[in-house]
Amino acid sequence: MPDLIEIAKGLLESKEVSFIIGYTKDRFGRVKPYIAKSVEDANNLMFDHHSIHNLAVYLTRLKIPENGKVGIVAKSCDIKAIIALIQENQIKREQVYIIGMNCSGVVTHSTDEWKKENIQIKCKYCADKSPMLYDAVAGTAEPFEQPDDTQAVLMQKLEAMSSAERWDFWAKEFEKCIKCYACRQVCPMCYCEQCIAEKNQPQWITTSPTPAGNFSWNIIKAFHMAGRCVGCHECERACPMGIPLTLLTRKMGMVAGKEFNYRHGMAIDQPTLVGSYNFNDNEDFIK
Amino acid sequence: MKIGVFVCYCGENIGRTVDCAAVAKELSAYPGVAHAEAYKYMCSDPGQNLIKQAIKEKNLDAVVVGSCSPHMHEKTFRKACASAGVNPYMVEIANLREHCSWIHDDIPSATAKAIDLVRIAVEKVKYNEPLQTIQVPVTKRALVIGGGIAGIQSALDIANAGFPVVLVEKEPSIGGHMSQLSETFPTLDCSQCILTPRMVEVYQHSNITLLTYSEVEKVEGFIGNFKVTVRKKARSVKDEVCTGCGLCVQNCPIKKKAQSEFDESLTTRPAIYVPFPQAVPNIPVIDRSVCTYYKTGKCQMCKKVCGREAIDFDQQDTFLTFDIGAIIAATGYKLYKIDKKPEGHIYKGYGEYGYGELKDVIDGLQFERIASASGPTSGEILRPSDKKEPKKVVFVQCVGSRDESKGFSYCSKICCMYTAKHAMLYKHKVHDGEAYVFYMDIRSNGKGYDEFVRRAIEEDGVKYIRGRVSKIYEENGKYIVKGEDTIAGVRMEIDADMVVLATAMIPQPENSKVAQLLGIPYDKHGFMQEVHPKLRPVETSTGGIFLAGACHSPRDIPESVSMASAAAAKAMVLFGSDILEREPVVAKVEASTCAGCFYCQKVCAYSAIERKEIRDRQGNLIKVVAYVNAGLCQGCGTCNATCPSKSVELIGFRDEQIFAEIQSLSGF
Amino acid sequence: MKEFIINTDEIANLISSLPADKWDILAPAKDGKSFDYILSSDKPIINSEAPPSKISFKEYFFPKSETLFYYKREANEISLTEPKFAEKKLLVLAAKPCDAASLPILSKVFNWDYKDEFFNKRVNNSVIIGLSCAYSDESCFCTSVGLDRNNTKGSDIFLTPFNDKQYVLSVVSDKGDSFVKEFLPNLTEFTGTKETKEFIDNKPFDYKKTKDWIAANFENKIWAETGEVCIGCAQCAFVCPTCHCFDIVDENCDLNCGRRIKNWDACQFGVFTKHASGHNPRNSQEKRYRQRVSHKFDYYYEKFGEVLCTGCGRCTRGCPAGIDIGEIVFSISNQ
Amino acid sequence: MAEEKFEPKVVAFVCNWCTYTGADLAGTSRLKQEPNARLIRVPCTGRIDPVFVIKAFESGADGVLISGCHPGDCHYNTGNFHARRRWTFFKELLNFVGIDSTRLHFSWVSASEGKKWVDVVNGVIDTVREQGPFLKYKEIKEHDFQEIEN
Repeated sequence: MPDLIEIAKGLLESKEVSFIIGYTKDRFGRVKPYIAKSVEDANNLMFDHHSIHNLAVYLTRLKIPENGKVGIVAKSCDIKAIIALIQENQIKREQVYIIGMNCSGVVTHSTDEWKKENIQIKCKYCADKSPMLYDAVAGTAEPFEQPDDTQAVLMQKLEAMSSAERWDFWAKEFEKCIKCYACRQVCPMCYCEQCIAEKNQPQWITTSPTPAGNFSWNIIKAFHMAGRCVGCHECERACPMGIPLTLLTRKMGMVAGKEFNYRHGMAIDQPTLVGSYNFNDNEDFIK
Repeated sequence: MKIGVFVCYCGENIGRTVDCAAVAKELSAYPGVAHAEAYKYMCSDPGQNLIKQAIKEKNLDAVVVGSCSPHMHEKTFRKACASAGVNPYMVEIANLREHCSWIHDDIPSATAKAIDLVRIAVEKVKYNEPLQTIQVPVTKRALVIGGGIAGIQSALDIANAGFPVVLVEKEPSIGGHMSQLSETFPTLDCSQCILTPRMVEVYQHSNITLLTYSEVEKVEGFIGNFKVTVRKKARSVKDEVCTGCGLCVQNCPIKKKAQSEFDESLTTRPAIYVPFPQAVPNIPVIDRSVCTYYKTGKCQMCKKVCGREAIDFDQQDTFLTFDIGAIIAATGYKLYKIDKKPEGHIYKGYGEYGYGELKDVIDGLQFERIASASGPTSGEILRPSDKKEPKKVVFVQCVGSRDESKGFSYCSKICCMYTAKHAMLYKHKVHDGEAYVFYMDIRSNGKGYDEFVRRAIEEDGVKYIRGRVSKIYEENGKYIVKGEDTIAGVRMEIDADMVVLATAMIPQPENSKVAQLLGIPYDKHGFMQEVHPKLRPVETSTGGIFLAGACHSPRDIPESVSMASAAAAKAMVLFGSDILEREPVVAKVEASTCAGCFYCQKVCAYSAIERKEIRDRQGNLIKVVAYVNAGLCQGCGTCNATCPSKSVELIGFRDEQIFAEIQSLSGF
Repeated sequence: MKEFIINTDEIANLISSLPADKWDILAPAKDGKSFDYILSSDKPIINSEAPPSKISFKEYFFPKSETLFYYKREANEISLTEPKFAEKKLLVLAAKPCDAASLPILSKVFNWDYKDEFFNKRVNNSVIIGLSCAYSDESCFCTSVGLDRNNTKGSDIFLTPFNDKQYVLSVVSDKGDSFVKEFLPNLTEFTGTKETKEFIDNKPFDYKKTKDWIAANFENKIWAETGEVCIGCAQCAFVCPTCHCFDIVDENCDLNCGRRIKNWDACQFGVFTKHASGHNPRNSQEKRYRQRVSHKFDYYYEKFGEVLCTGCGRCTRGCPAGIDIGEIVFSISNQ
Repeated sequence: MAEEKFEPKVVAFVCNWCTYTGADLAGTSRLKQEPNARLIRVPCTGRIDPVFVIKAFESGADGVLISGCHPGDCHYNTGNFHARRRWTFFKELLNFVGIDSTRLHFSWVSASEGKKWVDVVNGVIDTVREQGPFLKYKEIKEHDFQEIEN
């Protein structure tokens, strides 16, 4: 199997892509997103357990010319985001060269040590450790010790609570929010040019980082992810206040799975859950 | 903004439980309200004059009327305000009657609620904007899809009114199923005798462009402004030079390979053929799937005998585009085929009736051909297998209809009548024959219909048995029809010579495809859907598209014809003016913030959302954004709610207006 | 400078002896993985080896959301009311030098023309007990911005670990002096010598040189290179002890009442500089990132004579895109 | 001090063609209802955005009702189908954060179901009344405005 750097060099040399979005290590060994624009740059590319960032976010943040093409290094969880972006008309399949990485799991924060406790919970449920849509594949997937799904335990605990207890749990979490919007900016599916939170005529979502404003922001953000979240957990990673945001998106994912047997970002020609309907959709909750 | 608030007592209807004067007084101090008063009947002329007067005296910009439901008098008050110089869309109605006074008894709480309702309307109207109706030019040309009796009727009506019509028929001839029928109930007049003149009239009509052997390929645009592309399938015969002499047909060496569609497979036809002698146009078509030339490159017999050099083996499909103002879908029906392996996986079929295996178990249209003077037996009742006269014939109704477990839940409506007709025709021709009819109920509700059925039973001696048939099988050269007489409570076994199944009417299989092309809804069976079952039965949810005949639901000839005339009338209403005025309640996209996710496009039921490229001056693509075709938009606002960035807004129900309404509730 | 010896028991006693109705206590506490400042009278964690908290303590002086006034409309009359200000004292215990130093820096911007009453009151009502720092990682660079692990800038009182149980307490300010006199009257004076570890800066830079380079390099590829990776969130600004931008908005409670509020804002947001016309002078992340660095190391220095940075490294540790401001300034100063 | 009976505030978002008209029919039929609901008319349930619900709670609603045409009856063909999917997610989400089905209600009420409308609206009001005022939401809202009343 060709090595990531070889693939990248070939692509940049032949000018098939104008740049490659990938990972590199800084001089202290910390892994960070990197944009390789030349064959020399390609030597700096790398991939390991610390390549946690979902680089698909850059596909909509960076300008890609109409007929241009860029390369991207992507784990299978990131590829779901790329597929979702294609499903949602944000990028064309032919505009992106996907270097799919066989992945052996990633840590939660880029400076974490590679050990069981630090592995992201999403890796436990990753049924697609090998890329499902790609133009080239690199790396090898090694079996690794599965992390404990502490989130599922918390989820069950929450579901067993009374509504009032759940409210109190979330009121405490949302109160922490400082409205830095890191959750939004890091999310590959939050590509709107103007977020609803920035629209002020009318101001549906109060901008203040106060309890009411934080509630409406976090709820509407989670709702906008309903049927669209690909489960990359980037929002929670980016949150400086440690709000368990993926509990909300995971809940939405569970509804999508249970009610509609749907997962977003699985096939580029799959109709999206939002925007389609079935005559026989469940309506038990409607009187 | 200066808002006028007018509270109506509606005689005592509102005044009895709502203290209207108190409402007006409370609102007169409300921010933004420049004038508030109550009056006995706001909708009356003096009431309207009060509004007009106040508009002029106080220079009002907007008006809120607290009265009956907006469904009653919104238009009245809009008109009144417009005449006094206030834009009609600067008027909001607070429903104080149906939603307040009529449903409450307690005066204080009803009055408090009335104040809230008026306040909601006042807050909304603050964010209203003057709107103009949308004016759309109308192309006065109709497209009729389907050349059966419904399509023919619509086309003739519109053409006779002086408007051009394009009539598209997918078969080589117009005429549809009616041309196959022998005689028609309840008068027993000859179907072809009444239909053929109409077909010829269509052909000769200077306002009608007839396109047979053609299909609608693409429909773009919107009411008054459709652009329709029609595929004219290659006939392999040049229609402009063919005289219809029929030499080619007579000389075609292929005689038996293809089953006649017109005769419902009871006979065969050549590779080059005219569906039936009275076909319009009388121009043959080559069935390339059986023609020797297309298989081996040899033969060309037709070409050799044609004196006009009309045969063109290399003819290609051609595409014609038309500007169309209104479209009438009249795509018709077909009969549910009930073989063991019926078409369409969702249907279970009726294998136990032996259709397709037992040669003399036939369906209604096949019987029509047998009974028809132009049919394979020249109207003599002879059974298909051995051409002998059947002495005992069983007719089975409701095969596939009213049977959710194996067929369809609906009633096919015409079978009761045509079965009575079939049995009667049989008895008229075979005097010593016995005719049995298995039925569930007899539904003969039409002018002269019940009398017709009674005549079959009482005068012609047709034996009606109320019950279902469980099985039909062959034994000793007879067809044993096992069933039950539920009135007598006995099992029945009839040894018949022939069985006629009244199979369900189903939409043409292309129906759903045509509906999709047109962007109109269809039901789970594939029948096209009207917009309102009572009051708008021939209109669809897409403006400018109307329905005629059995594409909508099972119906007989007079019903199809009247529906066709109704659809034609609807089209002509549209053609009655040069400009179409539409409500300005349509969605609008803010291109600067649109992220181009096109979820709005996905949720739009009207294909009203289009894609627009935004480029810089050098021509580089900046982004692709959504754009609302105001001609197609019906104003539901689903796009608005779906848009994550709120870049689509529904004019008249914009986010700001609804936000203001909700916020006004914070005090109540 | 007066110095005393204080042991852990005496610190615990101090906390329990402060009257709760007059004093709030803010101290780092262990919350999961990170040390965060928590308002509490529980056992604070005094650990000089602890990493900096995820978010600085600035919100206790410059809240993330602060009401400026309330308004109310009654029958077309509008009345205004001032928010009540809680006149409570605040003791910050075990502040990192890189946090404590932020207060004098912030004071400059909150007092150069308009005197920010709320901020000043909160600072005046507080006593900051700094703690010598024994932590460093790749993200720290306090020495490059003129601080160090024993820097007492911004502290009223400063603790230096002496042994397992004892700290050397240095009185730094008058406020600190009166606090010690009032609440710690019985401490033994310290006369020995303190030993502290030296801080090794991984990316030393000269902030004076940096300023000149930035001023001369408004257009430079380094901005584009950083900007293209920056995703435009405000994590860096909101965790920063010195970032102080805010946005003033009006918010309704219902149709007839509301308030004017001051909320944290950040120059990395696309809407930060967006004009009502739709025009946006900083219309790309590259320009926004340049603004952040320029403000910290050029404009602020130019105006107030010091950089708008304490080298705490929080923005780097928390950056979702792995951007290291220290590394950027290091490379700038070595150009 | 006599305790005043709690009267809930219910906001109902209804579609113009079915439920609003059904409510008109209830009025025409003089079917008595409790006076606690305030209707906001929109063209179609498809137009109702979850932010409306959040805003309604922020504005002091104790309960919210959303009502439109039965499946297949939508005046705009499919608006209610898209709405139904939206609500499936939204009600689960709200339930997950502590706003359960006693606060947020849904119904299909056609233009001919005046009686059903009355039953639905009274049922919602009674359920919400039983729950009492939505203090939890009022608390987070009032957090910002607690001083204004003084």
